[in-house]
Amino acid sequence: MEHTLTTQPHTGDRPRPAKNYLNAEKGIWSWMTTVDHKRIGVMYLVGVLSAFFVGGIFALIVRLTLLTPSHKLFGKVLITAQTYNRVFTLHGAIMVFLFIIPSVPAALGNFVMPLMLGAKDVAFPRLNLASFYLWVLGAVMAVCSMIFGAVDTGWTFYTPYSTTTDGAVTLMTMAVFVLGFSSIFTGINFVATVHKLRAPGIGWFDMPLFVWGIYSTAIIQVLATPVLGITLALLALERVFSIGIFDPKLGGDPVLFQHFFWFYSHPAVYIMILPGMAIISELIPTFSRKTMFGYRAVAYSSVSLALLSFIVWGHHLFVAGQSQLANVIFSALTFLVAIPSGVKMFNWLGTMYKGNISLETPMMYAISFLLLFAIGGLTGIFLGTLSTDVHLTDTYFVVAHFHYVMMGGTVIAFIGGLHYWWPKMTGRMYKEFWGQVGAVIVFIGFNMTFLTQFFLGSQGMPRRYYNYLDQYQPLHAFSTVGSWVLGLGLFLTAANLLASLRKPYDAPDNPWGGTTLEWQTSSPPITHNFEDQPVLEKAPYDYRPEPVAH
Amino acid sequence: MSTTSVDIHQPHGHPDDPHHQHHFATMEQQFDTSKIGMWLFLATEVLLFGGLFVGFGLMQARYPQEFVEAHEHLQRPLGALNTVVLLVSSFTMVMGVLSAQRNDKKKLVLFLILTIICAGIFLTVKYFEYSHKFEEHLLPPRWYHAQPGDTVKDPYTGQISHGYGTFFAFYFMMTGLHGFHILVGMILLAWIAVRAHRGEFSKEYYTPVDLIGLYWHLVDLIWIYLFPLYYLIK
Amino acid sequence: MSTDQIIQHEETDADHEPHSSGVYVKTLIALLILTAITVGASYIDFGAGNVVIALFIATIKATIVALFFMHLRYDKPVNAVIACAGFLFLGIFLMFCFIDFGSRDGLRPVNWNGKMPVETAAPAPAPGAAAPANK
Amino acid sequence: MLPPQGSAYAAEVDTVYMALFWLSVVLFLGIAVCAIGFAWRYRYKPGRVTPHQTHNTMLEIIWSVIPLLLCIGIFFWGLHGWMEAAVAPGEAMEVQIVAKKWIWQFEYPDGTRTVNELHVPVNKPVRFVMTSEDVIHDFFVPDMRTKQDIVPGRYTQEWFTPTVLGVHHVTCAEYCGKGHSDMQAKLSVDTDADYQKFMETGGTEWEDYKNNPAAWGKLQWERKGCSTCHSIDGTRIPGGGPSWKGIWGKMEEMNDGRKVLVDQDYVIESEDFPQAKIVKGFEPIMPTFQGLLRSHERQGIIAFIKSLGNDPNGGPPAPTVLSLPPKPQPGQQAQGGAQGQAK
Ligand code: HEA
Ligand code: HEA
Ligand code: HEC
Ligand code: CUA
Ligand SMILES: [Cu+2]
Repeated sequence: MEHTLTTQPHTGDRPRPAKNYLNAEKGIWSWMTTVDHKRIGVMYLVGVLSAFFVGGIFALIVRLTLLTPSHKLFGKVLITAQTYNRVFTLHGAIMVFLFIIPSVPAALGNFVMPLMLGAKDVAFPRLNLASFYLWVLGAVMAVCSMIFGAVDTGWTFYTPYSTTTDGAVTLMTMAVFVLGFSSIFTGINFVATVHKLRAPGIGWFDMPLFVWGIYSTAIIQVLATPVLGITLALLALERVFSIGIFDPKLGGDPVLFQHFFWFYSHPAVYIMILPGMAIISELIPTFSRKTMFGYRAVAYSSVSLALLSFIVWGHHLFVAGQSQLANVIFSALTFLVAIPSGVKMFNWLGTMYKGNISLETPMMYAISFLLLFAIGGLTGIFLGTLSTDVHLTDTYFVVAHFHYVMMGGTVIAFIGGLHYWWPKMTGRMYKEFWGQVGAVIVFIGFNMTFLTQFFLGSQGMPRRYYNYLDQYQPLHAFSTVGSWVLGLGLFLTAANLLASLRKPYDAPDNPWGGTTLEWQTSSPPITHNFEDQPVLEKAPYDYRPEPVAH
Repeated sequence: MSTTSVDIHQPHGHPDDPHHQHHFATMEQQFDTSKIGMWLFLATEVLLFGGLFVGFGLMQARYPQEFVEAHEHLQRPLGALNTVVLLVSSFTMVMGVLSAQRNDKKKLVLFLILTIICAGIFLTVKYFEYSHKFEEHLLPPRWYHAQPGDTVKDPYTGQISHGYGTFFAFYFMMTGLHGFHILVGMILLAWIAVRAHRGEFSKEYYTPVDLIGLYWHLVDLIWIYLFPLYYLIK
Repeated sequence: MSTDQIIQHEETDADHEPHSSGVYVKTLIALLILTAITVGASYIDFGAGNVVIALFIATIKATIVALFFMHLRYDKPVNAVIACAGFLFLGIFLMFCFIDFGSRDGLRPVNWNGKMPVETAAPAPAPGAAAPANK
Repeated sequence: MLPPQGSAYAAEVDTVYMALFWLSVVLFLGIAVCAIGFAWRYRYKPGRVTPHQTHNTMLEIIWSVIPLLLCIGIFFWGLHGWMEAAVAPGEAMEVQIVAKKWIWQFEYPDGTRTVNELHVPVNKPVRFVMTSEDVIHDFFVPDMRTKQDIVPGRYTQEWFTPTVLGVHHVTCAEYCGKGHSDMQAKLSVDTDADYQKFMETGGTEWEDYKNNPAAWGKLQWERKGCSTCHSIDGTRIPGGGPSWKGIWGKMEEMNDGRKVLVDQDYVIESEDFPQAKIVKGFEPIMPTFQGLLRSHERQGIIAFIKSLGNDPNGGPPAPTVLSLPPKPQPGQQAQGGAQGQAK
């Protein structure tokens, strides 16, 4: 395997500017008051990775608890059922609301998208900063709710359990409410940016596919998140004032809550995956050194996924007491989302075909993504099918499904993208070898952890279970061991990236031979992104050796 | 200006305008962008209120009789009065924007103040409506007191149906959220009125007036739906 | 594309927007008349038609506000698209929820005695008790 | 991979599952072979020029339409299996389930109630009409491939035809709090004869209790729901009835001033016509149990109440050995149940 860079940097010989966005201004205050999208992106990155870390620790505790059905470690029960419920709730809530939803758009998207558009900043820089501070506020509130009496509702907050249980549920819902507004602000900002701040010469179909993905995501953020806001506000009111909309004792309907929740949360899973897919659409052409196959099809599929995501939410309610007619309609619509997802899959493979493929760390993650997302997506089909979902819903099959798409899909893509843009963001190169080793360990550990859970679920092991029958023990134990391998891989990866920060600036401007605009500026970029207004000369992903005559 | 030679350091158009932000090429671009941003925000508002409308609709379908009877407790003339007040305030608002476009500072301030006054009337009327409801215990199910006109009994318990309270739960949430928007709007209007008085706006730059105008019209637009749904249903 | 647009707008921008208050006065009058009509209509009993009529008139009023007061008629189409998208997705939300609620089966056990086993809510001053799931 | 098939329609569910499984395997292998194969076959060589293939409309159509057709097929297949599971046959026996944190209560057509233990006859369709007293639960029987949320405030249903004798596992599949994972029940699929026996005796434990009526009565106190209103330790349950402690043989004062001796007849009357005499200081809220109690269950309850009494000699003697009621005529019991509940 190659350990040196396989592509000659295009512009690496350009003299490095003395001032870049990182060192132009100094001091913590200059960071806290910055409106530079790159700095905000970096702050978001630090934030979401910390959330990932905390959520991951909770995940390891979950797995450790499930190691044996007696829950005894060193002869003692360390985790009681009550604690377990709180731990998986926090795991889910942190991973979803604090980590994965802002991860790609607000961290990487914030940094990269304006660069790709040749813009100097996002449309509303102050709104961008406000979004970050709302995220911080939400995170603080979530942490407080953890300290003052924990939450044990599951990340879905189903009523009437969530309205009757004690603990800091109200605070937690308000935290998520605030995080929702953070997400809305990001969405508004990005839609406006894509519409109005493209550099001269960049038409809609000259935008990199990453931008298409982020744009589609932003549409969902704008249109779906307000409903989450009102849902959680109603839940909080229900707890405080017993308004009786979701509470059957006061004439309300608990299934209504589920409609409200999933009207947001199903589109939200596409808030999670679309940016992941967007990253993959950058990585594959770059490391295959071949133009994107079916550019328009992939661009359209992002938008159509965003729109379709609004009409399938009822597939989470097949056994919830929704009417049978609604079940049939939602099942039928669910299958539609498989088509654009497949289109993306096949076009990525088409791009690799006859490419010139090198397996640097980002590309290893991209290939992991292809395999893992295929499994995650295909198992989604089992769940969308009415007769099989009745058996599989609320079992570990679902748990495995969504970890394959969220962890195996989005998070893997996120880590791949992080490696890809790391030199641009920090100006440093990490150690390629350790990056690749990390990618392999993560892949193996991930499959050990979650492939087993498909079998557990098919056998009838329900989710959110503290106790389980002895017959499931071997698979649970295997899964737990897998989570350690996975954790090891992630720690290694994190260490590798962090270690690179100690080096002097050594990254070339364009280490991978990328064709999109962000590679035209220096690494790290200057405060206003480009010395001169960049002008798009050829479409992205054009790897033909001669520049085409214009 | 040719497409390829935009010099981003020398924005075209109004290089000296202090409101021009560095990352926009022109003031027009900046204005259009702000407008898109505002419309996106309004779309989120539509969906935020929308959740409540959906809940209201479903509960009305579940408790049709109760809702009709409960709405008799609302004072239709006050609702109609408030509708007129809000429509007029929308008119004064748009006149304010027009004055800004015409560089007419005095009228701008005047219309903004008129708008604020309308908002104040609206809230005052709402205050009287609310206090009436509190006195009569026209409240969410937990605190609702049966009224003389209530006929529907819960088929299981033989007591007054929860539907009455549900009606008022929605009534308070929706008009409350709406009233909150009015309140925020008043603050914003006061703020731009002060700025207008200081002469910060001109026909070159009146974005805040325009955007807050849009916000204000949306608040009006929501009331246009709330009024018939609550006060006029049969 | 963006810059091309900008250039165009420099020439055409704002030319369409009303420069006199006439349009706005007319709009206001139309809105007030429509308000009078809905209030009037609400005193006549059209059965289920009342809600439809009220909402229909409200929609006309909302459209007028959006087109004239909010300038959508003169504005760039993208803003109108955004506004419509908001209402469209709200419509989707409403529609599917109604499909579900409208087609529930209202199931009861054969020997049902008219009681739900849910604990009754604190009967406070208000009558509280089990929930009717369906009528 | 899947648990044993215990119901008539499990086979169809499994067929769809396995078909999806193999379809997924094929699609996954196709994707994996391409991804890994291309990465190997076209691995990096310096200077190699890649073709400039921008798109191929034909291919796009192919790989949209074929999955679409597959999906349509899967949808209808899944719909078919589900319809079968969704619509219970008219002749199905109806069992009512009341779920609460964290126990299962089953009520059979004749009023027999059991907790956490469910008996059904083999090869007969049985339909569950379910509701919850507190939060959402979910009645999940993996072997039957069936699952349905139990929502407070309304009824939901589920049905299956058990085909395999023996014990199957019932488990709660909707998160309901601390005891969620302990909310288990045993479903025992009996032969007709065993089921009949269960129905007559009202519980499989019957054999063990024959000679201990008071303990049997205590079991009924729990199962028939007396315990929700009547304590046995002398405390008064709010919104309930008098405690049973020490009432046997006592002269109880009624709300109209009469005094009544608490004896066998009075207890039976209280069970069947609770509104006839109302104990002073209580509301007439006790439901009638007419038709819901077998005679040996009544005997048990009487023995149990007596065992709580402070005057061991008061009142008439209670049974010391229980005898089974006469064999019920089919149909009569169910009718009795319905009558008993009618207001
Ligand atoms: C990133 C997040 C993400 C993504 C992308 C998806 C994608 C999909 N999901 Fe998933 N899902 C979740 C996150 C996600 N999901 C979460 C978090 C939950 C549970 C939440 C909870 O309850 O806590 C869940 C639960 C869930 C359920 C409810 C299960 C239940 O509780 O009963 C269902 C049911 O239909 C479902 C279906 C699907 C489908 C059909 C897709 C599709 O989009 C997948 C499409 C992709 C492919 C199909 C693969 C590629 C395509 C091809 C190779 C073409 C050929 C394919 C065919 C011919 C089929 N998901
Ligand atoms: C993005 C979403 C996300 C992610 C990434 C994960 C990651 C993991 N999850 Fe999570 N999970 C959820 C979302 C997610 N989960 C949700 C929504 C639920 C449902 C909750 C509910 O039921 O309410 C759930 C539930 C859930 C369960 C089921 C609990 C139950 O039903 O009883 C289990 C059990 O095994 C589990 C395990 C894991 C494991 C082992 C990981 C591992 O992949 C974690 C690995 C991570 C680490 C070990 C941390 C190491 C990180 C660093 C060192 C920093 C890294 C930095 C760089 C790489 C730069 N999760
Ligand atoms: C819904 C609550 C409720 C349930 C369930 C209930 N009871 Fe009662 N019971 C009452 C109330 C209230 C009274 C007192 C008023 C009356 O006499 O009717 C009472 C009175 C009695 C008495 C008379 C007690 C005395 O002190 O004189 C007997 C005996 C009795 N119940 C037996 C039973 C049996 C046996 C069951 C179960 C099979 C049962 N009850 C279930 C509410 C209940
Ligand atoms: Cu009951 Cu989970
Ligand atoms: Cu979904």
